[in-house]
Amino acid sequence: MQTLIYGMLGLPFVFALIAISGFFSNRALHILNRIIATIVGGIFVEMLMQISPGEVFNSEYFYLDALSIWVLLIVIVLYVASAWVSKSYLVREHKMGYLSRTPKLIGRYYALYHMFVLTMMLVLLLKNLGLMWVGIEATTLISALLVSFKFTRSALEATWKYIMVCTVGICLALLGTMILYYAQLTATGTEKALSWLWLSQHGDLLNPSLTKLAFLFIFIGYGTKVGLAPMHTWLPDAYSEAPSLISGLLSGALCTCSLYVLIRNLIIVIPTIGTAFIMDLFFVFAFLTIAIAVPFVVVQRDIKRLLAYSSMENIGIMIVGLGIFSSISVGATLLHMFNHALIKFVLFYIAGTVIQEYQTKNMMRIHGMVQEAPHTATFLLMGMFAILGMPPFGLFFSKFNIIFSLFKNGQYLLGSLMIFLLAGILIGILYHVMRMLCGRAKRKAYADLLDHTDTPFLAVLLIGSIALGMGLERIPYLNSLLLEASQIVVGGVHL
Amino acid sequence: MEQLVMVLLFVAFLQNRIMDLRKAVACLCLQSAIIAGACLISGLANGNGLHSVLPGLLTILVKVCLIPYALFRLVGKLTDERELVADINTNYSTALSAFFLMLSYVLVDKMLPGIGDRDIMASSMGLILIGLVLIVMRSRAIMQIIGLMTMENGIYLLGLAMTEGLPTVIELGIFFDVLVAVLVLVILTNRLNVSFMTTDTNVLRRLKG
Amino acid sequence: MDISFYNYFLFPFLQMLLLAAFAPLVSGIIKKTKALLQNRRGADITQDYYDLRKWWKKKTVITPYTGFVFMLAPFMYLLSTMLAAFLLPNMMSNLTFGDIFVFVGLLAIGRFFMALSSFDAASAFGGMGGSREVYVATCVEPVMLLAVLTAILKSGSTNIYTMALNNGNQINVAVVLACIAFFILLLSENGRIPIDNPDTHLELTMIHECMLLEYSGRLLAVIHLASMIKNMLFMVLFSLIFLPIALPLAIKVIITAMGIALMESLNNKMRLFKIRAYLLATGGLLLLAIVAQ
Amino acid sequence: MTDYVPIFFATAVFCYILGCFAVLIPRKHQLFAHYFAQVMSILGSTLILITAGIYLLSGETALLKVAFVGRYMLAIDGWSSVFLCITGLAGILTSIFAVDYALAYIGKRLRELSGLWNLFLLSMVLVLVAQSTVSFLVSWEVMAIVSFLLVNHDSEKRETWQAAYQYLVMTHIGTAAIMIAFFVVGSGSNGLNFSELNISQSETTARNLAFTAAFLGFALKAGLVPLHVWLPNAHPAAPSHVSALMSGVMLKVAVYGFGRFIFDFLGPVDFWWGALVLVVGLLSAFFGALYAQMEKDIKRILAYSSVENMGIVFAAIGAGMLLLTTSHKEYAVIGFTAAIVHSFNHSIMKSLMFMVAGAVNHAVDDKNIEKMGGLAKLMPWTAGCALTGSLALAALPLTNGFIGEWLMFHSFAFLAQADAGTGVRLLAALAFILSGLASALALGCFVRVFGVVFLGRPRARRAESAHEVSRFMLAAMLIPAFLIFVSGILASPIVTIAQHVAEANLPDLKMLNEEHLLIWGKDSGMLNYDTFVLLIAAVVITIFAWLIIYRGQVFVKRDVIWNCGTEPTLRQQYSGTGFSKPIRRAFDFLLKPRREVVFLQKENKYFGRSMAYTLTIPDRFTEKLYIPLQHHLVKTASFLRRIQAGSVRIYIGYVMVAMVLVLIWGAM
Repeated sequence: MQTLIYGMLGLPFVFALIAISGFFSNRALHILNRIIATIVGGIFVEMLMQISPGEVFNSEYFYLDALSIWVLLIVIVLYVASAWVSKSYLVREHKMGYLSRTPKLIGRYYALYHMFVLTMMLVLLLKNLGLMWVGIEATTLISALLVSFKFTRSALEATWKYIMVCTVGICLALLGTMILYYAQLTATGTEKALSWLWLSQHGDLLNPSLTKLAFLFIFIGYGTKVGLAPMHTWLPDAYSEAPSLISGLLSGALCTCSLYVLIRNLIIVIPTIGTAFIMDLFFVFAFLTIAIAVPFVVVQRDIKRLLAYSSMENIGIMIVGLGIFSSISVGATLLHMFNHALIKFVLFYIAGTVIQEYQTKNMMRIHGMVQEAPHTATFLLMGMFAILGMPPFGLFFSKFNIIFSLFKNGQYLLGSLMIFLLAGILIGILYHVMRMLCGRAKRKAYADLLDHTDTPFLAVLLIGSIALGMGLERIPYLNSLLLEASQIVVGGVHL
Repeated sequence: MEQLVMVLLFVAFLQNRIMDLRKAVACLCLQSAIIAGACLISGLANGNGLHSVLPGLLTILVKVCLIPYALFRLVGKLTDERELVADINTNYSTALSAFFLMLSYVLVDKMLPGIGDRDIMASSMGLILIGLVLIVMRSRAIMQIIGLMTMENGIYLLGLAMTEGLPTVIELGIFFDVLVAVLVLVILTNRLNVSFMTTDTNVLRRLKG
Repeated sequence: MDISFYNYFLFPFLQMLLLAAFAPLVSGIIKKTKALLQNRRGADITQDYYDLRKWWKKKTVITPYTGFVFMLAPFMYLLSTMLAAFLLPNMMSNLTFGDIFVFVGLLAIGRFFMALSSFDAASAFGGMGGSREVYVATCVEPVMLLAVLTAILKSGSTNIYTMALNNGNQINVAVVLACIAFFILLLSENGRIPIDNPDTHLELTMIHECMLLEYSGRLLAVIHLASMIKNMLFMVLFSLIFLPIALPLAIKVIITAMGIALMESLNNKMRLFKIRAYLLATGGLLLLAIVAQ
Repeated sequence: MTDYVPIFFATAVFCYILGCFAVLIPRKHQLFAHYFAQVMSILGSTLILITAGIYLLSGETALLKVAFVGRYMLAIDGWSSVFLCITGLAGILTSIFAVDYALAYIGKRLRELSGLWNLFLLSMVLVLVAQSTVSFLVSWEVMAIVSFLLVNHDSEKRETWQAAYQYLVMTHIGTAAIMIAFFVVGSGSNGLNFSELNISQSETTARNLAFTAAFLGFALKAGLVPLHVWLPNAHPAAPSHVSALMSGVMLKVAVYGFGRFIFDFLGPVDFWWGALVLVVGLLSAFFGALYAQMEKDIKRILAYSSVENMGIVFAAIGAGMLLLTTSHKEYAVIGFTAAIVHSFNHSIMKSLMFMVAGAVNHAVDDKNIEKMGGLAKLMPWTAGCALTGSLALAALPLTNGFIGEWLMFHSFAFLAQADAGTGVRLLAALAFILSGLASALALGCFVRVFGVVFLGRPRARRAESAHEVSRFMLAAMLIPAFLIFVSGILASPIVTIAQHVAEANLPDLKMLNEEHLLIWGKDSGMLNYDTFVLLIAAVVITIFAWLIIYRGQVFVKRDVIWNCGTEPTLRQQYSGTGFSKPIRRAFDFLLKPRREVVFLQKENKYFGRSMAYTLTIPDRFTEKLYIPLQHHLVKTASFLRRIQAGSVRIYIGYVMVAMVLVLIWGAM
């Protein structure tokens, strides 16, 4: 098991070094990238075989239980999918012209991309809260380099904002972790410093007011990284300026990782603080996030910013799910994470293709896609229905459970407010997508670019989200994994 | 240990007042030196051997030598704007920092009534909020980096004062992160300078809505 | 209540023929009384029979644009009024299937086809008549239903026969109001003076007359017969249900005919868009009657 | 008998799914795909009709398990089998019509149209048989999406996709309201299956909230007045056979949903619930008929007439609910029977009229009735069907449109007689006034439609080149025309079945079977509308009339129309707008018509100035309610966009403020 983990972490690191060295040609890099991704996927599957959902793997630095396997699954799925899809994306980008200026850019792209996924996997595997913080800080820095990959003016601006806001947030989180460590010191001495397993078992010994202060800092810190309301300002800029695949990973995998770390801290803190204060805190920030997303979705020009704000809205829903803290709602939040990651990746990829086809990000100038590019249009339509939480796709079921548990909790007004805010989001997104799809095409599209290599992957991801939503009970392994994970979050760790 | 925290607070207030880039980097270097000193003293005080000395040496190496050297090289490259044109006069930032210090003291008394080292906790929270004020009030890219570093130092001091040093692995991780963060920030400021011909972040206003 | 063929089918049929036979006579009486009131001699009571026979012999002239509706409309108008007559309770048998809403519905069939026929001749005046007919119908229909409601509230059931049974026993405010209101309804439904002048041919003022403009010969005769029967029906209904005097039916019908003639000679035709306010007032009367019930 | 039902149902669903796969057939054989899909939908609909028919005729009242999907049970009972009947029947008719009509879309994504057509029917059937909240909401949303895609079929035109957008937004808001209603009921009871959902015990605020949310949601989907704005835009945009199915069946599915809430979930009915439903129903009837008479586009007229008829159905339900609260509880059955019967009849009438509109549109390829005229001579069979449809929709006796209205009038009469104080009596009076106005306006509207489209002389060049429709479209029109008369005259069996279904749903009602509602035949029934006797009388009179009037009649064709002596031109023939002029003047305080008169150019100062007169009648609800709402939403949105102002310092300022506020909040 230990060797598997080392293998999984080592491979991307090695490939990153190879890619940066510029030793291989671009074509070789494309193929090598795919091989590495599939091998890592294989190793992960092998790990799944060895460890059944109920079991826990505990070693000196690494800790693996159902919750981290679930989030790791999300990251790995996105990793393999984007690896297979990036070749056609980069080739098109190359044809479009801007990539052709400096030869080694594709190598640099692959290196940063693999390092990015490596750091995310590291965050999910580590046991120590401090090291988790280090991992999260590393993801921020590497993804910053990826966001500023094109080094255009707006990319620079977006990266600067991304780094400043996130590092400020992360510092607050570090302060929170320090205070938590201080609380652990005063309560149970110095051994097993900040180890998550130890803290989650002895959570109730900690001094309540100290842990509350610590959790406030941790919540604001990792809240910035997740993209909660007042600290969300970096999110639209970073997602709209990054290359499409990377923004797909950012919104799908990175946001899920930071949410994972927030959940880890939440499990420690709940026994002492109790759920009352936490629920209000989560509700306030979640509803603020969704409310802020609505105006930006209704009046919007840029297609990727539209998707960024819809990610914000989904983050708000997840935080509400966490806030209710009942087993149904937490299970629904984890399911929501998986669905959202899949669908958001597909949508960002399609947005990238649309931008390459029409040479513009401005949605106001894209019309008549149904005639011009029917292939992309159908996928865009399906993606839009998926992200708006329409039934056949998985998001509907997780949204249904979260809102129902909100009603079950007695907050009728909050539930109704949330449903109408989601209707507001629909008004915005639907209008923009309809403008793009229908009507007569004024600008000639470059071509129907969604060719045969990547459509099967998108189709597989969408069908996966349908399967996750409709027939989760039928999938044996995933279902028990989800139940076990939500049990960990709600019931505290039982070894 | 308490006296060093007071000195660091004083230097942070000084940091707020400085307008010139070179002086600001020098002040940052001073802060890091104080932190390194505090780290060495606490390391030697309660235990010997490499474990206690290593953090101190690392701070000196990273925060006192490497980072200021990088910033000085950067400032050297900015031919025209060595002198900083103060758009927001410094009194507001000092007043705000004082207010935040007072606020953190009130908060610590409210939240943790009979805590042991009350003033260390309060002053480090104050230091972090002063760092925040520094970033918000200055529009120069380098000043924002310096603000960020003051926040880092504040947190590191808190860790040091309260818990007599974190486990070495975490210590190393944090240093590594701080170093990479500054490295990336310096690369970006260079790019900023190349494409925008200025490092004033007010120029970065195009991504709206 | 034995449901035999006679009781259930023959007597109503006989009654229908009786009504059809006497309808021209009653409209003759109205014309005669009107003439006497305006102290001129006026035509004989049976003048309408002669008119019908005259038209019956003439050939029918049609325009090349007419379709099957032009032919069908007169017959459907006659059929609907005959069926409505079929529903009225008669002296011979006390059957119970005469429902007031069906009665109103059957009259609506006649109106529907007459308005349609006005389109078919592709002439300007036909359309004008049709649109005015529909307008009047829209104003009349709610008031008619209110009148029906007062009758239902008074008698407790929607069957015309039971309504007729307990009429005329006591005179109170509600009954008088309902009587006046239904009389106004009678005038407006049959195109009498305050709403529409029956014997004018001035294109701009006529409503009912407009629709018949293109008809001639036997079709014209059928339409006139049908409108006479409809007039007769309303008078019978009025006297049966709403007139509180305890007299035999025939005398009551003649009294109503006299009343109509008096009403026609007293005032003149109202401007078209004043009808709305006029019928609104009748509706108000009926609402009072309902509340006072 | 009823044990075959699951087999029929399963084969029906299988046929639909097979039909959906028509999309996958390659583009080369798109004609084969289209025919295959239509045949499948006809087969599926017939099987659905049979399943519902067996269940209804067997007089069953208990829940009948039909199929299992995952752990969700699908079952039918009396109330859902009536609407399954409607779906099946309308499905067959419109599918036969679509076989020929959809050929106009050969180039434009025909396979997708036929595939979605089957999915649309399947989703409606699933909504009707769903027995748990999740499966109900899933099939409800799938129905909304598929109908949105069908409405949006020829999406090049600007108004089509805008109408489709407005449709999906409003349906989604409706679904949101229904979701709230389900959740409130679900949280009140201990499960999410229909059998467990019942909140008659929980306190009144929850029940009131659930009722208002449910009524808002289903009223919006049924197109009642304040929420009807999507209907007149969506129907003209959709292909004719789609709008036929939408207004024929989809509006009834909303009635089904509302019925589920009233009968099963919400427990005893309050007074103000019934009053609200009645008043909204009546207002929709009145405004629907009024606007139907003002429109120029034939499909918009039919859409507004759907609003009117749904208003009548909901008014009948409202009257039934009110009667439940008065002492004469057993008369409430009349209201609900009226609603069921009118839904059934309306689906036949309305799909016929939309098919006629499709045929006329196909022949003249212009939707504006001012450009048509004299089509009866060129398209005699379509004119005949249109005449029957207009008769039925004008609710004239001997046709099936009259039955529902007649029962509704009786429920109002019983409401007036129920001695529940003058308030209820005045409400009944208001009901009579508004329903009277609505039926008169409906009569006027269909006179206008039939007269302007089919009679007189063709008003535009294209109308002259019209030709009769092909055989499948004609067959699809003749069947409902024939059904209109059959279910109009043989109304009694239909009403008794509807009455059994209504009684089954109101269990605490004294069984009314000793003197049940008799329409035709013996005299023991309370309400009596003897179609059979009327029919015999009519036949006898027709024979007399034929013998006397028409036999041997000599017609002289003379090319003269009295036009005050001048030669009549085409334009002097009465147009649709002219026809509704008196009504427009009578109700101008409601309609607020907007007239612009522009004098183009002046040849001669004294006489002979040519001018352009344009008249627009904006829908007041869109004007007063929806456009300001939309305007404010966009204005606040663009105001709030200032949050993302662009400077790094402000962003970090947000983080600082958030940190400080949270710390202060934590401290308290």
